[in-house]
Amino acid sequence: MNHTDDTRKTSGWLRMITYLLRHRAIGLFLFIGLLTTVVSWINPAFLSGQNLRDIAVQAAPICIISCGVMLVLVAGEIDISVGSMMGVLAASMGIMVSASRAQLPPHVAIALTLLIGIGMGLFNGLLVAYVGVPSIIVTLGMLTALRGLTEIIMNGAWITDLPDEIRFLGTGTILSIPLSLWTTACVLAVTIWLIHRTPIGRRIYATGSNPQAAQLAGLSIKSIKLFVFAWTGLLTAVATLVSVPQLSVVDSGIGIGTELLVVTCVVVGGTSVNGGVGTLSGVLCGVALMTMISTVLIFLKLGEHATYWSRAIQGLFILGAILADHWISNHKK
Amino acid sequence: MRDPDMPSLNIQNLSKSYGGTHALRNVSLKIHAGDIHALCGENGAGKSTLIKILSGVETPDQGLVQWNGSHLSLGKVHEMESKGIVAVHQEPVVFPDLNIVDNLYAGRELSSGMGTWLNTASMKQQTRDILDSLGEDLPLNQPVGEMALAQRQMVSIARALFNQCRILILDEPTASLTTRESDALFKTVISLKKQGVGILYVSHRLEEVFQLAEWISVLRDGILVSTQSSKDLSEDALIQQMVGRKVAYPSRQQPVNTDITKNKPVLELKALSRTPAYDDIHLKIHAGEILGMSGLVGAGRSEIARAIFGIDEFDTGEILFNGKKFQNHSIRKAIDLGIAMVPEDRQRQGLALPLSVETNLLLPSLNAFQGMTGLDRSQMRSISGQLISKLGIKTGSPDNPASALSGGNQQKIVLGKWIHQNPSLFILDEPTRGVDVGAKSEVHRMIIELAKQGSAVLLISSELPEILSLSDRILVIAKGHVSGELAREEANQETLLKLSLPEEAKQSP
Amino acid sequence: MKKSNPRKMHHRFVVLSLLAGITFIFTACSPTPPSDASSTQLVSKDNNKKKITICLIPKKKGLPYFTSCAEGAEEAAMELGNVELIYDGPTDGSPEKQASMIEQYTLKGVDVIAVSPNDPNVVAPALRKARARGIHVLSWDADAIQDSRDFFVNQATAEAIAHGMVDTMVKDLGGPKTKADVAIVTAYLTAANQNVWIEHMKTHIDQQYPHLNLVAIKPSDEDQKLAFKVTQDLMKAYPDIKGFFGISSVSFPGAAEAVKQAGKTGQVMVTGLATPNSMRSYVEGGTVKSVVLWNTAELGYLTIKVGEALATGKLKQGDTSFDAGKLGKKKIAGDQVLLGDILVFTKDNIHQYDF
Amino acid sequence: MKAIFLRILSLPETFLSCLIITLFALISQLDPSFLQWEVQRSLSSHIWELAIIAIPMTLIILTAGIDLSVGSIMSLSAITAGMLFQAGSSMPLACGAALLTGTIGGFLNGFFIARMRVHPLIITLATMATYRGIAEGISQAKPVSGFPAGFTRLGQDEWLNLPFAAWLFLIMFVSVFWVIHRRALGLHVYAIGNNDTASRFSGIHVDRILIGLYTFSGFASALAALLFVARRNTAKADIGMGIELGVITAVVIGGVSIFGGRGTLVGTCLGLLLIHETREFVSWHWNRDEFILIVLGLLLIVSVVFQKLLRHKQNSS
Repeated sequence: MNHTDDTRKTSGWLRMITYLLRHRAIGLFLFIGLLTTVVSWINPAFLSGQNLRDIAVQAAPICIISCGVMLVLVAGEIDISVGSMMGVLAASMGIMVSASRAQLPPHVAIALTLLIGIGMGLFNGLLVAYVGVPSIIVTLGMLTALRGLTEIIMNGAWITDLPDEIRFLGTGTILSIPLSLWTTACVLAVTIWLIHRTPIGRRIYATGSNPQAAQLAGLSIKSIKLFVFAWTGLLTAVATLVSVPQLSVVDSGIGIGTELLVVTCVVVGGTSVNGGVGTLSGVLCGVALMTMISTVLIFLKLGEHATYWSRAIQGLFILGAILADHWISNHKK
Repeated sequence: MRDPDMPSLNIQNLSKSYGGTHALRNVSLKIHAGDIHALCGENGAGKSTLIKILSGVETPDQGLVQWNGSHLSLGKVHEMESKGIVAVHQEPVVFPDLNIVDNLYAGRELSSGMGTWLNTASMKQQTRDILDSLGEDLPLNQPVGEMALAQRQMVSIARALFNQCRILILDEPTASLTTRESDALFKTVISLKKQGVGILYVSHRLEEVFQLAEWISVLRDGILVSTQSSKDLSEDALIQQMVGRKVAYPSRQQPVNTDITKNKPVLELKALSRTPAYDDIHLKIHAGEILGMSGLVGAGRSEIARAIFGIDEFDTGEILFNGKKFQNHSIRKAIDLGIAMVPEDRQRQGLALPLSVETNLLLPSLNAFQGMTGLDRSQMRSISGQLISKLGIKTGSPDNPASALSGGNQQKIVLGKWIHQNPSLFILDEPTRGVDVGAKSEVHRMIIELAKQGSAVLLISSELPEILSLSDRILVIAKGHVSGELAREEANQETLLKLSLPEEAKQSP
Repeated sequence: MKKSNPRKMHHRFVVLSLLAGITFIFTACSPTPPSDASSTQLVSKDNNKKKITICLIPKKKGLPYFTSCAEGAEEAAMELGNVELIYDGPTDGSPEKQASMIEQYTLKGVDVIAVSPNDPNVVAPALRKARARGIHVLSWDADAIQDSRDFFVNQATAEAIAHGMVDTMVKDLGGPKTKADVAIVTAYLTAANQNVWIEHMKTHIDQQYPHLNLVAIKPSDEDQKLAFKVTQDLMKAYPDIKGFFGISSVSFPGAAEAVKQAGKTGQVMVTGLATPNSMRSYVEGGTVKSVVLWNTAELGYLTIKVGEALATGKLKQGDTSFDAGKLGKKKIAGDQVLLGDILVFTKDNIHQYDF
Repeated sequence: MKAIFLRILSLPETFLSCLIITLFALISQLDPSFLQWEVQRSLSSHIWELAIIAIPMTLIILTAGIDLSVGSIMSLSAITAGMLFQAGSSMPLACGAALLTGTIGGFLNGFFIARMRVHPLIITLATMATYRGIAEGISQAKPVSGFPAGFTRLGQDEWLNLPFAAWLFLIMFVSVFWVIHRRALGLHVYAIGNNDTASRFSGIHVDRILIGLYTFSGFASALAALLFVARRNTAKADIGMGIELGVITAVVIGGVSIFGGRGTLVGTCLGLLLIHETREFVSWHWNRDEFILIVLGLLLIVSVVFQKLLRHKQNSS
């Protein structure tokens, strides 16, 4: 009797361990846990509710965009234009709502911003899916061109008079939880639903996993690819709407470097650049790690010299996470 | 016998050309429900084009297809599938990162609320039912890419079956299966036939064709040559129709050299082990000998070959080459010592398809053409020219990309890249998989020729007649162990099959 | 031809993409046409005079600070009539690009190059080459290496700016006796000007205000969002922090917003360099007591005036004063034309300025 | 005959040449002064560093890889030279150390990619941040300048009417061109890009070649960094920021397939020429820096679309 119980226990443990190993997110999750423990041991303020909330708010736009870019990677493509898309979106949103410029009503401006986001995503998607240009080239071109477009839209001035309704998107709270967190939760819920509960989600994974098989199975690869790019465009617009109004000024540099951060988060989260593989939990861990690092470095109070080493430390963290992940998955086999 | 009211798939005057070459010309064919109809032809005869059209992947230039008297709109996978016309393609077409359920349902997920909510529970249940009906017990949550090749093939057959299929098109379904697995498949095919499913069976393995099919149609150069009852047809006649000429089926009736075992051993493996792939492998191959290696797919044959060629490492044991221990070896070292390998997956492991025939032929030996001034282009041209004519590679120019050639000719390139270096050991892993009848016999003749010239040959093949007709000795591998070694005289299909089965009885109690 | 699978989804996509495409084009085209400040040519009213081409190169194009300078420069060019003004600079603020532009203008053979160097060392070789070609070289806003330019139109020395910011902070905090932790939110860690200011700020604090304790210097990478985040983090990591210097026009509003949102208006002081428009709401709301700057339009105006005078020979080395039109006489100290003192914008005077 | 004609027509090089000729025709209409030899020679100094990095990048992209860390390696090498010089070492020693640093940086990339089998995009994304971070850390983000005249002359002097950097590029181009077209290594590179497993199975030292190429890329980046430092007389941690995008743009416009296996060095040269002339001319003629971004972005997309269409046309006829 005792004996059987024992074996059941071990097999349960074994199953749990293999389950954990299968989930790529777990290593990252443990790493984040370790990091949090160390930092909060050194500086307990790190675990304060306010700080966690701030980190979450900072992570929100990155998280929202990552949900889109992850699907693009899963479908076997890449999108490095999101940073410049944010720039264009922020600029056009600013122009539309600014009291001294177009003065559109906020809800119209919000709707138009979302449409522009989808439009840019569709443009990427059309070139990739229907013209057949490699996505890295299309989005690299867009990264450059849209940054120039932002400068032209802004025309050397900043928008400093965002109306309160728009500012509310960035600073407002519902039930004392920031609006951006509600939005992120909605986006996550929709993404989970999309991935696990709709045919299109399954088809995105199928397309990235084996495009030829997908074609033979009668999937419309082109519309799937179009969809993921448009979806990313939409999410970029959503992220812009909840993050840019956190600040009072819209400048022309919004979004610079976001594409690198987002791709890093998604990749550190275990999404394969070859398509077909990627989990939302992994991406969430990636986002959490990447947004935490810089805060952690401040909370460690390493002194002035360390300021100049922070980029190197961040880089080493990324490198470490990637290499550890590869080491683990190689040794699993 | 046949009920004239049984529904049938009626193909009329299909034509399709790609950039000037006619892949199909006026092909008309009728497939009745409840029949097994075989389609034979050499590679490039138009079989795959026909399959692509019938499965809705391609649209024909001309012609129409009727199902049960009504016209089908062509070029749509969904249209064909909704009518129950489903194809299982030669390469197991699966999504390696997805599990079985998602594989089976990709593109036709069960959902409610206008595609907004997947019915995962019922998809899982149905998947289980289908696997049960096939007698397969596969884990539902494992990514298919982690499964064995044969299992993947079963997944793609299961995918075809569950859709209430009326006409099932099987394209070379046994190409990657072992005999036992093939037998399981045949049983499924026959039971489907009894349920009234019409089957279009495409295969290079003529014995299968005769075993299964009632009707045999032959395609040659895009034209339908004949449709005959299999009872009225002999194997020779069929081959003649396929090739358009008489082909002598080469086989090595007698060992060329009866005393090969007295030759010095070229390769010797001593207790080679690597968990979990293979364990305690001993073998010896002598110069001029063809050693056949038989066994089920996944028994560890390819892994042993890979270890010899230096692709993978092994845990313990040693490899002796010409009597000398082969230490911390790499592919390059193996090649320099005189080992050559024709890998099992021609397109992925054997060729750089977009590159020219010449480059592919000379790829392993390019360094030899380097002089002070650069590559000796004229010497390269003359050597590649010699190889092309010696091997009978059909190509317009050595500069044509390898991708433009047929499967058989591609396989000849893979052989050819080693031949001019006169290796002392050839490792051939499934050298005739997916190669048509004509080219197959040429490859066989080349293998015999290699042995005659004194090379040792390690031949891995799942095709028992091939192993039986070519080998001097046969080694059978089962579950990573050598389960038997037979001289050519002792071996026949039954003994080989018995040895390859992993018998539970053999294991220690 | 192979056709894609026309399903309902597909149609929806086409319609959607058309719609979105149209909006995209519409919005891309609708922004206001470029203002005259950035257009290249200003037609002179008087064709008899010889045209003088002056290139005004900012550190970074697209910043309101420099745009307002350019407006002043344009006014001067219109007033003079014989000046053709070219205003262009790197949109990403790269010193290398600035140097490349200087080289281009040198080849074009313009008359005057006025540059606000992002990194004096990087542009120095290019400026020397320009001078060797007989082009008059000015530095404005920030100084170049001395031997690489003729004059520096000095609105404030690096030292004065640094001291101004520290002094303002000390005043806002309640005098030199107040003990306080402060932090600096800079642009890029490698930004040359900011680094010079930081050096001066450090020495000034060491010498004058022993009670002020500089606890951290953090980069914002010219990203408001990052400035916001860094300020937030610093406030939590160093709860005793009492003041922030936002020493670039991007990091200042970001830092101010963080303080405002943390509800520490009045407890934590923020000061720094920015145009009054971008800080107006914070100054009026009380988060920011004072903003340090100078009259940017006058700076641009003076630069063009000096450039024209240099090209026409009205201004020579050794002059001690310069007649700057509507600005009156300006002092020249050595090879520096002085604009005047820095301005401190507060609640009381910010409404007078619009740039 | 017609087939050959069509093939030549569909070569990316032909298309690029036409584009360049059109551009020059346009320039000669709009602003002929831009085409003076003196102007061109002088402006060319802006492209050489990028061009030097583009050579190894072409080879890397031919093997279906990518190197995003070139800009960061530049900054790390420049800082190495700068810090050593500041610490009082002689300039040749500092230069040698800088080249060594870059080479090691490239080697590490190659090692991770070939031996650990990590996707090059991912690994160089990580090292991009790391290398620049290290450069920032050891220099404390401060610039080093005041290099001896003997060194800065390398970046500013001319020899036989061409900048010194141009000669370096030419030497590098000719030798790499010779290796690619006249040595087995060249065909090996193409074979790896087309099918790395088949190449491995044919006994090609895929790992060694990949490590070699990334190391070469690191070396070239270090060389470019030294030229930059010499030209601008400043070593700083922000050197080379964003140069990777320029290099990749040039290589891809030059007709090198981002999926590997297809493209030529000549194409890369034409791509370099095209983006250089476009960039300089837009800036020369319109004085609007933001235009350059838009024009370059669109040029990249449009030229790849056209190359794609031409190839498609050739294949279908």
